[in-house]
Amino acid sequence: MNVIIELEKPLLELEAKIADLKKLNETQRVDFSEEIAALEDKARQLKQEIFGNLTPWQRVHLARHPRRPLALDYISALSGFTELHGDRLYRDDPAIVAGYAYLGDLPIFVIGEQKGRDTKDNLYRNFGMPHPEGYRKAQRIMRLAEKFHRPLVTFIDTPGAYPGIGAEERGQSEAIASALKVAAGLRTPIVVNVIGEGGSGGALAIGIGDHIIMLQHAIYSVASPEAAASILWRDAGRAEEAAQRLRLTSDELFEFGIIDEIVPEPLGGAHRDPERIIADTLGATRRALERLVRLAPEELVDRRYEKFRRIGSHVELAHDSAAR
Amino acid sequence: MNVIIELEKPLLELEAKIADLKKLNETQRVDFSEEIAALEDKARQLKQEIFGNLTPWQRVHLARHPRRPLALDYISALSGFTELHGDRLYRDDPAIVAGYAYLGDLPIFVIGEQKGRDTKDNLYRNFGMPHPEGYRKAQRIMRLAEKFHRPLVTFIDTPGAYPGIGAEERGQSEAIASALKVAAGLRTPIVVNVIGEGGSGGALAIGIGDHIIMLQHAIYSVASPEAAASILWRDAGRAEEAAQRLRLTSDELFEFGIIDEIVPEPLGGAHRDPERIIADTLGATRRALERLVRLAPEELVDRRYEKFRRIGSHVELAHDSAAR
Amino acid sequence: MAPTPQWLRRRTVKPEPAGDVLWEICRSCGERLYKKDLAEKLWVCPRCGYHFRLHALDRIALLADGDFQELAALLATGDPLQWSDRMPYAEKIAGDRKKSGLLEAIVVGLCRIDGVRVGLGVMDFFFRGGTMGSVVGEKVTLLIEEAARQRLPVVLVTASGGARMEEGVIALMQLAKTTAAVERFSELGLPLITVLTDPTTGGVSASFGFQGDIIIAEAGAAIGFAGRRVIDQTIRQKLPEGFQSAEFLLEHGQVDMVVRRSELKGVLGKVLRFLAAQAVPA
Amino acid sequence: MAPTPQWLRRRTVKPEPAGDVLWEICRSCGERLYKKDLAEKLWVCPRCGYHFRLHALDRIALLADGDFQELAALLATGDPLQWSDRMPYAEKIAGDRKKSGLLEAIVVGLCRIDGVRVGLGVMDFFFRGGTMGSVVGEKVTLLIEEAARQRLPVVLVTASGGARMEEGVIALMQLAKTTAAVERFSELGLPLITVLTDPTTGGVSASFGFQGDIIIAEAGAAIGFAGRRVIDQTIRQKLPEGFQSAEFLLEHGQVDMVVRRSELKGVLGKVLRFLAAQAVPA
Ligand SMILES: [Zn+2]
Ligand SMILES: [Zn+2]
Repeated sequence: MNVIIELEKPLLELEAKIADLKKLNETQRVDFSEEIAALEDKARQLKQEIFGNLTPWQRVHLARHPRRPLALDYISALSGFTELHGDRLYRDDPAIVAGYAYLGDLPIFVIGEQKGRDTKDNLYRNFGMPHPEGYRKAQRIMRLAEKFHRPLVTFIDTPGAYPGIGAEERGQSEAIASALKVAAGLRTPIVVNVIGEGGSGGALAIGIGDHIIMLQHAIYSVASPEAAASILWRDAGRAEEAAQRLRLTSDELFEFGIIDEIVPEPLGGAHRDPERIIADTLGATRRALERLVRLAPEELVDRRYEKFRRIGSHVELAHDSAAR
Repeated sequence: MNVIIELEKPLLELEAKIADLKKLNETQRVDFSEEIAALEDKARQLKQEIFGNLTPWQRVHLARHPRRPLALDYISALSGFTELHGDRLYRDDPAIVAGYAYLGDLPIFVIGEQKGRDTKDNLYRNFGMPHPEGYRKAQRIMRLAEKFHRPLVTFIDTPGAYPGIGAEERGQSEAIASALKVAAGLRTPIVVNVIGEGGSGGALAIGIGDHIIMLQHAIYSVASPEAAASILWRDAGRAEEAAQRLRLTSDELFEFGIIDEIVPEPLGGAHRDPERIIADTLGATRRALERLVRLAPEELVDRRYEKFRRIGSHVELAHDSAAR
Repeated sequence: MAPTPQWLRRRTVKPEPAGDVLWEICRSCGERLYKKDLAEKLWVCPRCGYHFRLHALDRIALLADGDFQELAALLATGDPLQWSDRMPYAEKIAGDRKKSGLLEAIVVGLCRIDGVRVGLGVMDFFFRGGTMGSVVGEKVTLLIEEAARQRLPVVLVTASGGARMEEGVIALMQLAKTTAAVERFSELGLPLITVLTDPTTGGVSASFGFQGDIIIAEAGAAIGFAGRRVIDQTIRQKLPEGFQSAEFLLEHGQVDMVVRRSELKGVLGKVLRFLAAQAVPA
Repeated sequence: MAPTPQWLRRRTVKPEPAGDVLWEICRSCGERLYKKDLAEKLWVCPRCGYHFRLHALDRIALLADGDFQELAALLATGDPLQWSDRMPYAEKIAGDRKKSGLLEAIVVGLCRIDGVRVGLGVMDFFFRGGTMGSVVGEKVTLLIEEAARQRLPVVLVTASGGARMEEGVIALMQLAKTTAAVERFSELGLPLITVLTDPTTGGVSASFGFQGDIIIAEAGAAIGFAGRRVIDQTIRQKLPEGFQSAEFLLEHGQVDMVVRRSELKGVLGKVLRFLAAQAVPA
């Protein structure tokens, strides 16, 4: 159960009440303006109370909110999106959607990790967890973007790679490793958007780029909190603790220099104003691309190298006996 | 049943007799020299009778003779062969062997289609019929050859691609089409050897190269005679007739300009002197490579283009009503 | 369909209609259909949506805006093997020429599709089962070479039973020849779009058919390397449902999209405009 | 094993042996083995052939001819998340340093293998489960950059539980950093050979582990992305026999070869000499 749904319930009820009153106000002769103003004030306070100070665990759930805009919501907001299917090798993976579209008048290729909207859809999309064929479809699209000199825009939203038999048999290590390699050397601009959940290698597989945008309440982590807890303490139940320690929020990632830009969300999360959030995200993507398309491919790849080359945190000890 | 095995039976019996007599001659005091000479004369005549004028259908069977040297016999005769496995995607296909070795002191990559020596081995090798993963392994090896500037040497011996469900599901059209494309543009020399049976796209997938060598009694065809008969007349039983019409022998292919060089075989076929045939084939390969390695990659690819560009047979009619 | 375009009227040879002149039976649902209606519906069964196989000239009329400048129109096979079985290969060819109004199993040329100039090649299954011999290989290659010179995208619409047996290994080598042309074209950064229609098998699927940057399959088309009959005979086991259909291939990751005939021109136009749009400075 | 080489004697920190000083139990067949014998047999069980996990320094001693010039020897983690759970991350690190005699989970440097000069990196599963954090990522990158400067092939011997959780997303980004280094190295036409040993999973298998031009797996090694436990918990169905073993991966086309430890140096030397041999004029 998503903890945010519980949290936001009183707020949604209050907002429904306000909406009812507003309707009454318009249709009846009695004036409810004062009541409405008071309730709206209360709603603002409540919202602040609920969302003003979310814990990391609550933020994880906000990033996973069932009404949060998904990759295809962003992609469909582009003009003329055409989906391209398949890895040409084994299967078309519905957990990764890809194709081409226009961002304004700029022709781009897109790749997004797609979760489902309901249970049936989630089974089809495998909860946004790609199989090797998804990463291989992504590689194919990356190479098309390079061949035809179109920028690539990606949308990350996955708990991570799928821990299943077929995925291992068909080499998901190789598939991710190759996707990373293709992206690292791709001679066309790449803008990455972390829109929901960015979990492990499954996220990074479409996460190497020249400008990394993250939504304010998205998360990005070395592993989902559940997986991290399972790895660290053999106890997925301690996911909340892991969430706290992993530093997976946008402000922390910005401080670490992992991401380049944060798209602010309304208090309460992106799903409270999807249209604005989608427009803002695509706007940020577009501004980044307008800058990046001016660079020569060599410069682009060199800068991308330096960008990731810098990431790390290490010190040089005076002597190896310093270990003692 | 291989028709050559029946044909060569009296010859093999006679040769066994000669061998016996020779042994006697050495161990006994009686002198059999005259008898031996007479029998050897007879054997020569018999060989000429049997093999001097083989029909195309008999030549098909000679190319499929169970004791004919197979790809790995040639490859093992190279020094330091190391097998490299797998397409990195789905499976290692035993019908295609690949790796690297030295031809003399020249470091080369090799790819060969491998039939089995007996029933069990043939099941393992799928009778030399590759699956998509075989062609994809071949592509991987081609790219390695290009990356490390080593020539590529291939050995063709297959009835054709495998007409099975999995092979179709995993895109054998795409796999062959891509292998052809990689080979066409490969910036390193390629020498192709047709050593046994060269059937359809399954053969051509490793058949694009700069110098095409064919063993005298190998065959190379748009489809195996059985498949061609089935396609033409819906009757695989008419394979013999198809063999006759398809013009699949080395001398005919040389005349058509499809192959560049024929390695002569002893009367009776390569299996009657495997060592010499293997040495001659590798010798021809080596001479071709010594010439090819001197060309710049661009020139190599351009010449390869022209080589295949020329193949065809067409006329220009005066007017389209000429059809009437 | 639209009125006969100028380029089509210029052709002196006309196909001789086979079978019933007025009526056609749907292969899929068995419905008896009035040919004139069917032609208006782009040869798609109005009852079940079955896509009839389309003649090359009808396909060109469907895709090309206005004029179509045919290339290598007069190429004919040299019959390299001097093949003959129940009748000489030359006679088979002559018969198909009469029936189809074509000299060979493909028509290639230059035109616009939805406003974008392209090299367009369209195969015809009614001519020797759309098989590829010397002429098909040569015409595909000439088209690609001409498009490369003019820096135009290429669209190839396939319909083929594979390589043409009657031209033996020379037919097989057309896979190599056309592939070399595609590879060189591709190195120039120019796009190849292939449209796989019913049926596309053998040597054509295993060469340019699956070498497209974008691969479109027409709804319901049978696509594969080995034909169903050969597979049946070899493995003698039940084939999966929809085996080798366009939709099956989409699921198996082999094609970019499956498109209905009525939408094909629009989809092609969209793809072509996208690939032709002002690119990032290279 | 050979007598301790000079480079190894130079190291001031020595590992503190864990468990029984004299005896070791084979994980596979249960045999009780005398440690000194086992070391002579390269830590391969003489009874069942089980390959024990090897310490990085032992692996280097096994592979390097004579001297090994260590690079970036004194790099230590900056603890970017200031992580602490049952104890501070810094303390865990200190503990592993004592036990292993290493400052981190990888040792990198330059040496010769069977006569060929290479950049060699060897991971150590006994240090934090061979996990990759900032230091492993940085040392792999520095090694590849140095090898690129000197135009040497690189050999990376992996043994890793994946990315290091205690460094969070910064650990994840080491996949990107090392990949970028491999990609640039690869563009120079230089070879990367990876040797996947028991176990190689997660972030290391999904980055440089599977980016080798030639990928060698050590016999019996467990190799995969997701760990067995995670898969068990997620899908709750029986895993195929040999799942994620080196031999399983060979069958599934994922690795070039499976090599026994006793043959590893010879095989590496052969591959390296082949790739270093006089090439065709480029
Ligand atoms: Zn119908
Ligand atoms: Zn044991």
